[in-house]
Amino acid sequence: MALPDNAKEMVLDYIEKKSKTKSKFYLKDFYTIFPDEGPRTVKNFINKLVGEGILEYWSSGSSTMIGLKGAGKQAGAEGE
Amino acid sequence: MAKHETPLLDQLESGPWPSFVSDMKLEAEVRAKNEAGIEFQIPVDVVDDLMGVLELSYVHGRTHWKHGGIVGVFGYGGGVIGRYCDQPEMFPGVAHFHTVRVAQPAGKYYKADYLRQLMDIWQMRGSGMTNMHGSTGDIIFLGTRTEQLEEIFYELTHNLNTDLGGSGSNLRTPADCIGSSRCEFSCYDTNALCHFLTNLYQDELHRPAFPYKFKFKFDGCPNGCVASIARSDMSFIGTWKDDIRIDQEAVQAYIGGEIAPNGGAFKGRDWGAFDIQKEVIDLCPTECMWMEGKELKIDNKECNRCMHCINAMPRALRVGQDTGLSILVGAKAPILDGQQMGSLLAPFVEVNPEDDYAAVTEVIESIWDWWMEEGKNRERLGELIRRAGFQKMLEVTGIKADARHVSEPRCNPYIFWKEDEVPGGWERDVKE
Amino acid sequence: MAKHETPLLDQLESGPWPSFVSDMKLEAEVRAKNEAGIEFQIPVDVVDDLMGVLELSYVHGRTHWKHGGIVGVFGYGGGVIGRYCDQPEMFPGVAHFHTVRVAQPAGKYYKADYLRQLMDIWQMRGSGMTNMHGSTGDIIFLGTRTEQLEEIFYELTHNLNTDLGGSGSNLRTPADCIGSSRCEFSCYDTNALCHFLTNLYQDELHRPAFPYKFKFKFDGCPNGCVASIARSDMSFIGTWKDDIRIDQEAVQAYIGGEIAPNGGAFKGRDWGAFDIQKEVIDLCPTECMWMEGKELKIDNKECNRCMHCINAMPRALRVGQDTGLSILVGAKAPILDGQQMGSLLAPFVEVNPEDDYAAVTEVIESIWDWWMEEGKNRERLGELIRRAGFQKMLEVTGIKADARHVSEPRCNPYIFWKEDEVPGGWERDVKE
Amino acid sequence: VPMENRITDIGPRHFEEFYPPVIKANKGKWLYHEIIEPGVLVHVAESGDEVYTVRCGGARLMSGTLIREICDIADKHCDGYLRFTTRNNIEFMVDSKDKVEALKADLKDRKFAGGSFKFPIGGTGAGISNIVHTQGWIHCHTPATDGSGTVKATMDEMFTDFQDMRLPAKLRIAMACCLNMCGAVHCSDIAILGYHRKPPMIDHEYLDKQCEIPLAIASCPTAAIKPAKHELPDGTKVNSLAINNERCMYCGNCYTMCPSLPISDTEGDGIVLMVGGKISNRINPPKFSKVVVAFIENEMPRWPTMTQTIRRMVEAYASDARKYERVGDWAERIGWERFFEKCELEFTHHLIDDFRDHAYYTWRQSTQFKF
Amino acid sequence: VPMENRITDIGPRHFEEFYPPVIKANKGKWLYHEIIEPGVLVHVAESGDEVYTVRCGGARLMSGTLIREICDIADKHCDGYLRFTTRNNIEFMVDSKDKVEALKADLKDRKFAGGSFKFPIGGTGAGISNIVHTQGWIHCHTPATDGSGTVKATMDEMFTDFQDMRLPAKLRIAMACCLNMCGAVHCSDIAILGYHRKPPMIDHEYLDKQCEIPLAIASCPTAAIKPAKHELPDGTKVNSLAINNERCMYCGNCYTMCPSLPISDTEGDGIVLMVGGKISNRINPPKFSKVVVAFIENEMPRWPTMTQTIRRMVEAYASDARKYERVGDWAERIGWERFFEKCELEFTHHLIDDFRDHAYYTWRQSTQFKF
Ligand code: SRM
Ligand code: SRM
Ligand code: SRM
Ligand code: SRM
Ligand code: SF4
Ligand code: SF4
Ligand code: SF4
Ligand code: SF4
Ligand code: SF4
Ligand code: SF4
Ligand code: SF4
Ligand code: SF4
Repeated sequence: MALPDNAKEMVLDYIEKKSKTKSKFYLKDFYTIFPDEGPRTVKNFINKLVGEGILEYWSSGSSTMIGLKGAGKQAGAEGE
Repeated sequence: MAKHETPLLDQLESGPWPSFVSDMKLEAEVRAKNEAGIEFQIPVDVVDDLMGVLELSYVHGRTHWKHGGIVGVFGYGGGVIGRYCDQPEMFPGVAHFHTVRVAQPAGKYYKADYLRQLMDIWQMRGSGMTNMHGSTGDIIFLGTRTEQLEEIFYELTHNLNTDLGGSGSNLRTPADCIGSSRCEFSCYDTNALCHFLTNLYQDELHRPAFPYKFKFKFDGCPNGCVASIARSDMSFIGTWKDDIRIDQEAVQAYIGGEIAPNGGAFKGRDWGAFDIQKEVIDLCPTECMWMEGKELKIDNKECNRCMHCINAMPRALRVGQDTGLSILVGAKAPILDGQQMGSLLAPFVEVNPEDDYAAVTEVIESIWDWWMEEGKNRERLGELIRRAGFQKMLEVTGIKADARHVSEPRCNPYIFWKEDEVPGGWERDVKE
Repeated sequence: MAKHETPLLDQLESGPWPSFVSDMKLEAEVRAKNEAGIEFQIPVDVVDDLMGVLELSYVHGRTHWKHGGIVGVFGYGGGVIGRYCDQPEMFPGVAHFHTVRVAQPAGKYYKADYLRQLMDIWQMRGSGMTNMHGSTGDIIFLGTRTEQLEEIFYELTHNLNTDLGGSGSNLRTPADCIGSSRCEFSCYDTNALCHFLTNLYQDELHRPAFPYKFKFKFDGCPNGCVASIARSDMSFIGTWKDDIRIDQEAVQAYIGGEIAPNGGAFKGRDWGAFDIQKEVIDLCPTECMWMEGKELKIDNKECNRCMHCINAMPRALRVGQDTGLSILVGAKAPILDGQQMGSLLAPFVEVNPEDDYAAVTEVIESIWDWWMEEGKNRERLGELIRRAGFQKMLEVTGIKADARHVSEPRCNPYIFWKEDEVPGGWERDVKE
Repeated sequence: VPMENRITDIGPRHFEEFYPPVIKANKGKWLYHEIIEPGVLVHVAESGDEVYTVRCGGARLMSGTLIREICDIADKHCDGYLRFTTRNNIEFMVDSKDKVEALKADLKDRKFAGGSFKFPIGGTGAGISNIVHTQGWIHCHTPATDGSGTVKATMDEMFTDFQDMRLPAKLRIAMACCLNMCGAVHCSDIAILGYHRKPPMIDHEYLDKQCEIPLAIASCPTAAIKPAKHELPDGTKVNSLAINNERCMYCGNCYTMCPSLPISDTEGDGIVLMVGGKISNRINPPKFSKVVVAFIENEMPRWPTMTQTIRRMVEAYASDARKYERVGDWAERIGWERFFEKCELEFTHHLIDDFRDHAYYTWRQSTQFKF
Repeated sequence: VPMENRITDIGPRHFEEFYPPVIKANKGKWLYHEIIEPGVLVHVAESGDEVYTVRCGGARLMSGTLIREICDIADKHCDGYLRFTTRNNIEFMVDSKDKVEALKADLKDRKFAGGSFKFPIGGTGAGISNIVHTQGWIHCHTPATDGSGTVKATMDEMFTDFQDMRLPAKLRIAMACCLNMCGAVHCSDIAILGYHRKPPMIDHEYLDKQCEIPLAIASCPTAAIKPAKHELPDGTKVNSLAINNERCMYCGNCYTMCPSLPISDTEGDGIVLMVGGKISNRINPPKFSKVVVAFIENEMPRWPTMTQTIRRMVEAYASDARKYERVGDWAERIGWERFFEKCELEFTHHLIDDFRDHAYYTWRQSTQFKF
């Protein structure tokens, strides 16, 4: 199965909906947006959005989370 | 003159063991002098400040680092660990102090020119301090600032043909024992398999694909010199199916005291003459060895390949020739459900570079598919197996249940049956 | 003529082992004839109907009994198990078919007249069928009707000086091995202690005091002939502190083949000549035995009193003389958290009838106090210990933690600390 | 109810009333014992006194009439004294060797009409003693098999080993008819266990009439039961229950509280075999039994598959184990993979532990295994 | 960001580039090895070729300057080749015996200004090799002790055993600075573990500004954290968190997600010692380490109580264990009650397992114990 054409919007919508409480998500959270897709398809798509600079990774060191680029409380504190 | 007084750390300069404090002072001094004329991209006194903050920890008995969520280079989900000092005013040189994990070569073999090139990058763009190596196996560049990360990555990939290692919810940098490159016990080429899989799974290594971290380690034999059984979600341990090769003359040489037992590992004490009965035959866990006159005999069918006899008499005994590896799964540190060692999943898997190790990758990928689907966030494979049951894993990998999977069968009778396993099913007419 | 055809059961009459079917037929016949002229208080054909319903179960592969709620004698919380047949029309004789648990004497010694008196009651007022004995230890009277229960109780207590046993959330009928009454290995008088505690705790035995059932069993030595370690919430196992007594002459007699090893227990096969080295010394789990010339030596400090050498050479070796018992707690069947064996709580407790076994009752009562307070409904002691932690039990019993409490120390580092154990406590000023 | 002169809390009769005189006189002063032949023991006291014990098997489901016969034997040979062992054997004791032969002869002669022995002598030493067992279909409401029948079938098969002492060590067989395991089945060399494999049925029509719904719900250890409305064929709606079949562990606890939830099922019920448990601390600590056969159908009246499987295990053990080695010790020494081979048993996924945390520790965390 | 010509996913350098010629030529054809003296190995190939390895210890916290010195040594003696072991030792390899002495002499001569060896030779056979360890206060945010410092102190104390092979078997020491145990600490003969004993503090003032409250709550493995309003001294109400101290297992996970929950505490933090683990399958399967000292204070800079406790255990082991017996095997053979005696350690209630289901299986279900 292929991802819907508006897959990107669906991802952004999802993030927007949750943005009141949190800015970072686990990869698995995105699976729920595309319940019929295999984990690999979703993974590749999310990683592509990172590649496009729309999303970005955040790491606890031990695990990686994903959010909108620049979002989140500590985002400003990262880097220079 | 040292930038910060470090009276406590100074006490770690004495004693015979290499002093990391002396070494840091050396690096601080070299930086200060900068005889090589390096264009330092981060503060020249970064090592002084590192010593300063460490001294403060020695005074307080507490760390002075805070977590940082930086991941590293664009498009990669790991390879960098972010850190900030909680006393940035006092120690501006280490206010931002991220580490970079650099992929080490299999077997941790190096040539001097390569190591120097690495240091050329690192002494310019980072603290110059390293860990050789991190616990997982990477070369660790210890401490730099965010803006250097891409530069370092660029130089590593373009000039050194070297990539970053793993961190985050990725495949982590695989690691191996020295294997057949220098070890007579090795049942497969650990370096080759480690390198092959590392490259095959670069995407998994660099971009989050998993619920959590995942580690591979490769031991050439059951001695376990890279500790894979304790430290890897998937542990590949060499083994063999046929007979231990015996050189009866060498056996006699051991008995006669001509060869030091166990490769000379016990030379530091007088343990008395080597006693093959007491030291080998009686210690064989399966009791499958005996002397028949001057001949050492092994009932190989009963041998569980513990390596003891081979370790004890390496010139007389050699591992078999029909070799392969066992795959064990689920090892991990104690957080959250207690520590786990790897549990045997595939007793014997062929190691065949000709077909790109198809037998090995098949098991890996069926495990990953399952874990990616069923694993919860931050649930390691070992935890998933415990939650879902060993049976479930057998199902998804298509491996048949076998007494070898257990050290003992279950002692509770709580066997769950599936409806289709039980004749008549579960829906019945109560009135019948 | 049999009341019901029992073609399936009939097939259990052949074969050498005593046939319960033949026995039931015998009883049915005796009842039918009633040569003794008994005034049967329940249907004369009760045993026929019992065979009939059992035959039906053999046909259906299913039980035909239903649970029977609360039946029993006035003021007692147990001693009777209620049962109703789910085919009362077909088998009216067993439509109501409750069992009565009768307290057995310690060591299960009997005199014929007493047993006959029991049967006088039971053949008149019940089915005449029994279990000699139930798994817990009681004499089981199998099957009577509710209205007979008080009568039976009256006659038992008034005429036979005998009480009911336990059931329900009570102390259950304690049971013991034969002990020092006929066994040379016994480290204390099991019959006496069992009888004493049974009487001391009659109230707990008859009136629900606990969250659930509670069992005592008494083994005279670590051989465990009443299986206390597997079947009792509190298991009392004899042991000793001083040296194993050795008769060196008898040792030689074993070596010389004059005495059959292990009390003759292996006579059924030719195992070859007795080899003290192989059969005793090498099997000693602590490796604390050796021959010094013709003398057998034991390093008693290292002995863990496993009984093997004593069992193997009972005429040469005897248990020590400074005897007492170990208390283990928490054994139970698998429902709900999996089966448990007893865990060692008190390594050595004095057994002193002079002071009414004060050292023993002290442990019992502190355990009960805790369990009555903290135990949930239907939570066995073993489950409470697992839920609350072994440490908590040590606290309430005032027993000091000891390496003997564990087979190994914890392998996880999840040590919980109490606030008062850690200097500075938990409330601190984050700004400091 | 005759409440007058009510006597309570008097406990059992005092054991001393029942001690044979030679026991009373030498209690605590026994020196040693010997098994003279299978089923016949002598214990010798410091005083030189001896007590000879003849042990014989018994179906513990025992009639009053048979008990009277036991009493007669005791009167005839033993001054009326006797005892039962912890495994439901009967012990007749005499105080001199002279009396043994007559006693033995008497016991051997007594047979049931059907031909079986009433009092087979044996059960000592390195053999198979009586099977401790539970109610089964004779009295309990949750059994998944019969007790007395499976035991009779097994003891017939094992009878020579009851009367012999050829095994490497004691071999204890125990039987329990359901998961409640009323006995030490969980620590037996060989255990026969009745096991249900289906969740209870629900008799919606009667449930609300017969049962207190909250009690039924609370009785389930796995919280598999929930309240639910049910529509009967005639359209009436009744209060009833729903069972989450995936969570049910077939324990029958709910049936105890609610007769409208019968658990027994002809095809679902049957036998689990466990092996390798022990109680004694001899040489090594007690051990739990392990499940080695996940299911055998109930084959009434003689359970041939079950008895033959047990026979295979006993023979493999008898021929392969070392002297003093219990079944579990043997299996551990040769490795469980070999145990299954030697006993010709199939290893199935059901035998891998998946119950709670501890399951992990039973998997193989080692490269040590045999091909 | 230099995105042009971006190169990704190329992995590490190919190992063959770094194989010394003798290794490349004889790979897979090694016949046997021998430890000639502590730290010096020879491997002999089917071809008759030999490779001599000189192993030396290193603090794995290592400067670029020292690495350059290592390169110089490699150039001088080994055609530029070298490797690191899995325990962070450095191995210099030469292809003939002639070259060994010069290499050794060179290594021995090199010392730091402070007097310690730069390249002590040793770490082979039945001795103590380098300690694998973790970051500690040099880089991590959750350590309960330092890594490099505790290791330096311990290796100074154990130095003769690094250069000797007098022990009954290999003795592996590992160090991890917190419960996350970045290493095989859980399977080491002796493990030094940094341990927190206090729940995190809460910096209510900054918490809501710095942290995403739901992420902090979700990070806690024991569900000890709940949202809570807090009133600051100045009366303003802020969103914050509350921690159920009884449930906290001091893991620091919450601090990773939220810097306003610092876990470190001067008095709370310190050292746990574990022993008896192993990795190899030799003779018996791998084993977990067991906690034998529940807590030792951080005593900077040299942790004398800790190093002396380790010394006591090593000496008790050295004098009491049998050849080939690892620490854990020894403790199991003599019994843990004796282990504590012989090592002069106190057994405290903290050492009894109370973590989950498996705890039960570590209690003593036997009457077998030693007085
Ligand atoms: C750098 C390193 C320690 C070292 O000093 O060598 C390390 C450092 C950290 N580890 Fe680790 N782990 C390192 C190897 C390990 C190992 C050993 C191994 O891989 O063989 C383990 C045990 C094996 C395992 O994976 O279970 C390990 C088990 C953990 C855990 C516990 C995971 C678990 O599931 O139990 C955590 C905590 C977590 O994931 O939240 C953790 C988390 C961390 C973090 C990222 C702390 C955090 O949560 O932010 C540490 C960053 C330290 C820093 O400041 O740089 N680290 N970590 C090792 C990686 C270097 C390298 O890449 O070579
Ligand atoms: C009569 C009885 C005690 C009682 O109070 O009734 C008893 C009596 C003796 N036992 Fe027992 N044991 C009795 C049940 C047990 C049990 C319990 C059980 O089977 O349910 C055990 C634990 C079995 C287990 O570990 O699973 C038991 C484990 C032993 C042992 C340890 C055997 C072993 O190899 O582990 C010995 C020592 C020996 O046999 O050398 C022993 C030894 C003895 C001696 C020799 C003790 C003595 O000196 O008198 C007695 C005769 C042994 C014989 O029959 O071969 N007795 N013995 C029980 C007879 C049961 C029966 O009718 O068969
Ligand atoms: C009669 C007897 C079996 C026998 O055939 O001998 C028996 C019969 C029953 N047991 Fe039992 N248990 C009997 C000894 C045991 C033993 C063995 C022992 O006491 O040494 C155990 C294992 C040890 C233990 O206590 O854990 C035992 C563990 C159970 C259990 C599981 C309890 C647990 O906590 O795991 C149950 C279920 C329950 O309590 O709900 C149970 C429940 C029952 C009930 C009451 C069934 C019920 O839930 O209503 C059975 C009544 C059967 C009937 O129709 O009469 N019975 N039960 C035994 C008592 C006779 C006597 O008093 O001498
Ligand atoms: C170089 C190294 C592999 C590598 O890829 O780097 C290695 C190399 C050898 N190991 Fe190892 N082992 C190495 C780490 C290990 C580890 C892992 C660890 O310690 O973290 C283990 C598991 C330890 C454990 O069980 O806890 C390990 C357990 C063994 C054993 C099993 C020893 C035992 O008594 O259980 C042997 C066999 C022997 O020593 O006879 C062995 C044998 C060997 C041999 C003899 C193999 C050979 O023929 O070349 C090598 C030299 C032994 C020596 O140093 O005495 N190697 N060896 C590692 C050196 C580490 C170091 O610098 O000290
Ligand atoms: S694990 Fe085996 S093959 Fe690998 S280095 Fe160790 S001994 Fe050699
Ligand atoms: S490898 Fe181990 S099990 Fe096999 S023969 Fe050698 S010592 Fe025995
Ligand atoms: S447990 Fe010990 S004392 Fe009791 S009968 Fe058995 S062997 Fe004798
Ligand atoms: S009782 Fe057991 S441990 Fe003690 S000496 Fe005898 S055989 Fe050894
Ligand atoms: S084992 Fe089960 S079925 Fe059998 S008597 Fe006990 S409770 Fe009843
Ligand atoms: S059988 Fe047991 S587990 Fe199943 S529903 Fe009934 S009470 Fe619950
Ligand atoms: S063990 Fe803990 S403190 Fe040490 S590096 Fe790993 S995560 Fe950090
Ligand atoms: S330290 Fe760990 S257990 Fe304690 S509150 Fe934080 S996350 Fe939870």
